Amino acid sequence: MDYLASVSAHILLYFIFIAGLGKYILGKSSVWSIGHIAFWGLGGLVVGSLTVDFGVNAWIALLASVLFGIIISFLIGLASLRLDGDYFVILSVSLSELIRVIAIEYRGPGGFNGIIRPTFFGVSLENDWLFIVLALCPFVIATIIITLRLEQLHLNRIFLLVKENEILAKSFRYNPVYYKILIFCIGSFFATLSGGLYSLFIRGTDPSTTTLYQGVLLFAISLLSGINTLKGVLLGALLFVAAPRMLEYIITAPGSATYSYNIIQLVYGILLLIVVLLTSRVPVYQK
Amino acid sequence: MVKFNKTLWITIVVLFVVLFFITIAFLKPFSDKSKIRIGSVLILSGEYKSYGEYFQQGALLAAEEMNSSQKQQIELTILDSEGSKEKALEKLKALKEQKNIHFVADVMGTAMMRHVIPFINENKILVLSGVNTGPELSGEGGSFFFRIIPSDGIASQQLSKWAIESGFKKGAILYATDDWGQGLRKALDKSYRDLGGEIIDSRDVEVNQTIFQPIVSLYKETKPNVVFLVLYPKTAALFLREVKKQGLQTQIMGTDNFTASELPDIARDAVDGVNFIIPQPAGEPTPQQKNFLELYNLKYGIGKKPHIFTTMAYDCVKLLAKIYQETQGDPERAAKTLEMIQYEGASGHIAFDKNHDVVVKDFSRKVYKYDKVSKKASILDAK
Amino acid sequence: MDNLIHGLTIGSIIAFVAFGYALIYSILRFINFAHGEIIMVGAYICYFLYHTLGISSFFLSCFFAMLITGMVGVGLEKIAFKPLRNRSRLSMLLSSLAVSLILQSLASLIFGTSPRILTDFDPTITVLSKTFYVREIVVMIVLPFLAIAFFLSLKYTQIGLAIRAIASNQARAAHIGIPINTIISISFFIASSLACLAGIALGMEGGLTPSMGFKYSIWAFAVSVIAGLGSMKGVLIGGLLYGILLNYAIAYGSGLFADALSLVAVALILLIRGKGFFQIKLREF
Amino acid sequence: MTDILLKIDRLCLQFDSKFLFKDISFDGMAGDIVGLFGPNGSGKTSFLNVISGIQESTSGSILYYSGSPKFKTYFDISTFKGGIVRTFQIPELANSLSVADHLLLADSYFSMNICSLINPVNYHTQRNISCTPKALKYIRRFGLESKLQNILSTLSYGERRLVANICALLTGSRILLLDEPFANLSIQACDIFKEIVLEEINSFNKMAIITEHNPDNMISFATRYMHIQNQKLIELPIETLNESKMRNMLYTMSIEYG
Repeated sequence: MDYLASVSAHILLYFIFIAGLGKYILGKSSVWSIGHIAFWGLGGLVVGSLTVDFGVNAWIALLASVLFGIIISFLIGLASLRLDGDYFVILSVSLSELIRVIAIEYRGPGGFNGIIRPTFFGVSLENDWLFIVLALCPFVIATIIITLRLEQLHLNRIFLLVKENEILAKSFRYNPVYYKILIFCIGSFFATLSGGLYSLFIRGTDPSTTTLYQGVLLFAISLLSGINTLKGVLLGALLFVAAPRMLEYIITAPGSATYSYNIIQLVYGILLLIVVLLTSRVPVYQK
Repeated sequence: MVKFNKTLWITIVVLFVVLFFITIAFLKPFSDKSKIRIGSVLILSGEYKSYGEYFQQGALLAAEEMNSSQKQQIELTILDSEGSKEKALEKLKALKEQKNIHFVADVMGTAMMRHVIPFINENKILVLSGVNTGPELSGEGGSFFFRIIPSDGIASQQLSKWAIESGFKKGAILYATDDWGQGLRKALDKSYRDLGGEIIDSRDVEVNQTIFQPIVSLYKETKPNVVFLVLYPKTAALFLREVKKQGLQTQIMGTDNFTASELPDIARDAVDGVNFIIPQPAGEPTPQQKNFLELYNLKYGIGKKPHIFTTMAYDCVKLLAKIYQETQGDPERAAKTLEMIQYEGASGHIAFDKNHDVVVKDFSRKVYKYDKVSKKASILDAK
Repeated sequence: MDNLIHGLTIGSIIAFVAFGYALIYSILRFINFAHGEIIMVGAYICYFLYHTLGISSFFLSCFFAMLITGMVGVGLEKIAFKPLRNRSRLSMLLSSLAVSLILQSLASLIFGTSPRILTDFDPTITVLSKTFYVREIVVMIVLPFLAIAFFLSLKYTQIGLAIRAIASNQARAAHIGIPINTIISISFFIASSLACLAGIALGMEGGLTPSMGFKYSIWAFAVSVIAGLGSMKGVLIGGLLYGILLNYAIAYGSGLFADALSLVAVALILLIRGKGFFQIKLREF
Repeated sequence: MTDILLKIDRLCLQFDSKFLFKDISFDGMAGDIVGLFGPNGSGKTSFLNVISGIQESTSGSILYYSGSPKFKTYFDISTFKGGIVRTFQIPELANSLSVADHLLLADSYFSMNICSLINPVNYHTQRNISCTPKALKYIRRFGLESKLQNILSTLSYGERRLVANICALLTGSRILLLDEPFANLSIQACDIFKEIVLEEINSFNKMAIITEHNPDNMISFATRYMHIQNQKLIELPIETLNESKMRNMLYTMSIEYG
């Protein structure tokens, strides 16, 4: 049951992250935030440093990390979202590397240890299942409600307009930069939130989950699955979390002492290629 | 006929995944008493994956040897932690729940080991570590953690002593950016200063770094007597070549992973004169060592030298299997037995102190000699 | 001064990789993660020819490796990128990532993850009391000629003209009868062969590992972007400058920070300037 | 009452060493409908680009509503005071949005009120036509109300052109720059559109610059008549447009150059 708890928690956490990256940033703007994993790392870093070094309550630390993430993403958006898509990619990649390196420099490659999980109105969340039900599920449900609500707003229409055609948006007097920054902040909010929650769940931080390669993989999966629907986001989270574990179980199951992990990677790569070649979900990016 | 639209597809996939995980969560682990079940959580993907594979080689060698010679077979399950501590914990949970494994030959990486310590003590999982040298694990591991490799604290003292004895008072450290490198660097820094040496420069090296020219140029100006390399063999070899190329005159000192054949293979003639220590007594190889070397060469090629991780893995698995047989797979009794054990392995004599660290082995000092005619490097005992 | 010279030697190999990258990037404009893997594949092919098949001359096996890697590049293009050409740049990015995963795991399966040693020789040469590897000198000498060749052929030959036409507007180029498929295949061939050469030079330095290329695809991308679209002069200068930047970051910073810092420096330059250097002006409407 | 909306003074545009136009001066009054002619490549579109800030001029000054915005980008100019809007030769539209979405987005009511962003509008419901009354009135005149919920990429060229034109009117900007608005339109649609433009211009004190190849379309519609030739902007009396001989000459000329 511990394993199941761990897998479900990962699915929920990556659901929030992929919702932020896929549904918002990629679905409602043309910002290519390849290094979006940086905000996941940032959330963990802030939560870890506040709770371990300063002894702040975990909920407050989570709030602070989310606010910090929004501020950072606002500043980055302000400075860079006027740029062409590929320039932003460079900025995003360098940001993700920078945050990872800062995290390692600040607390060593192992990250923080010994973050104390918060209580939920007096209920201790030390048990994994309690944590999932009382701390993760409310955030996931909130994510779903916010996302569904936004679909109804006029704002959503403006986001789509800006994504599709910036010239037209300018003709209609909407400044594309403002809306891009707004959507980038929303996406970063979810990424920081999931990163912070992750560090609470594992009672520490883990810089090795924020490498560029992980980030690129998450970007790819968000892109493939999460663009139009929340169902897609769920599918993406399952693809990222459950698929490697299922492959692992199937390949190791029949008592085989050895096999190479490269087979899993190979199967994963081939699956990705087939999906890309067959799917038409990937949106047409317009210059 | 049901129309297969997108929603239906997604629902099917989600249901399938959920059912899959619920099934494996409630599936009773298949407990076959006739087999010795041992697990391993290694780093088999990412930048450090070749080091996980060194360990895997040794573990498989031990399993094969024992399976061919005795009736009770070893069933080895090796999982990948991807270098992430949370994944390591999760894989340990998987080992326990899906395979009912309570004997684990190493959770690779000090940070990962520290992260899983509460879990192993709660669930009575015996972990015998062969590669985790972090000094912070001494005494913190609880009653179910043992290691057969000496802590960095001891290795660093030995290394510093050697350097000071040779008259090198001005040192520089190059260390790998992972937790092993940083831990050993701190220990080395402290012990070298305690003995009266001076560290003039210490800088980190990324695992895949290929650029060492600026560092060597810098050392040519600051002129350290000795450069301690707390690096993995590949990066160390690249540094050595750069030293040779730029003609830097200094003594190079390294640690036990310099035994890997990667180092002389890549560094070639630059390896000549490199000093390093290994946690094995000097002198003639013991029968166990000879046996291991023979097996290794049989499987992986004549003339190859095993990486220290391979040796340690071989010992880990053999020792665990032996304990398992003696205690019929009861981890608590096994832990008690391990505390008292006296065992001769390929890495030397193994016994544990009260911190569950291996009782300090004799370190022996080694030096690389490069023969220009045959173009072969050999390891000799240093004077 | 030392650092400057070392930076140039590193920068020239980055520029070497970036030439091929920029060629593909300027035509198809997608972020190609597979290019780093082509470097690795090229080096392994050379290893296979030289060691396993036992071709006696190293240079001969280098030559054949370049040819074969070129073919591999063309084949990959046909399988993974051609079907997506009139989709979007993002789907090409995805399929390049998938190709990168596949190639890396294949290389690990076939050759294992511990370093393979390409050659047991790596001669050095002393120039002006500084020691260099011969391969560094070769790369540094070949590089300017390569740059000039690229520049001239892009400007004055039929193929160069066709490449520029495709880069500026693919649909229109197809419409006026430019054989798009052939031209793109040719550029993939050239880019992959160059990557193979770079891979051999890198392999002679530190042995071959399956993950040796990933870093270079990021660096080459950074150089291509900062150089500006379709500017080979920019790639040359950008690559050299990037090498120097990296060198200084390691000398005065740390190995951990070097990659991040040099990328951040590139990002800052782009932020301040707002566009690449040496950009060829395209009409927007 | 005539107020000057657009004042252009000695405007030059240079590509490399070649002048596209040189020292152009022009005053646009409220109520003007300027027909801009010229052979292909004479710089009609570039002229509109320079006015709307998409292209930078080499020298010269442009005053909008007797003022000038701080930055001269398309967005800054298009939101400056009374505003500028322009359409393009190839209509710029968001292909995955519906016609109703475009109209709603374009209507100045929504673009000006921040609170309306958070206000839910029936986005998915098909029945309640989500459209402002003014937009509905225009779209009805073209008989397009059945296509309100259609996605733009499913429309024909003519319909796309119409949507782009109507959106330009709906933004409420007082200076309209229309680049070949009659291309792909049927004769009836042309006439209806002209009526609407006239209504808008007269009732809201707007002005329009319209480029066009075919002078037939501009008879008894344009109030001024301009011609770009030899890097100059030449204003001819409006009566010349009514002479069929002159018209034919103009038309053949623009075809020949093209």
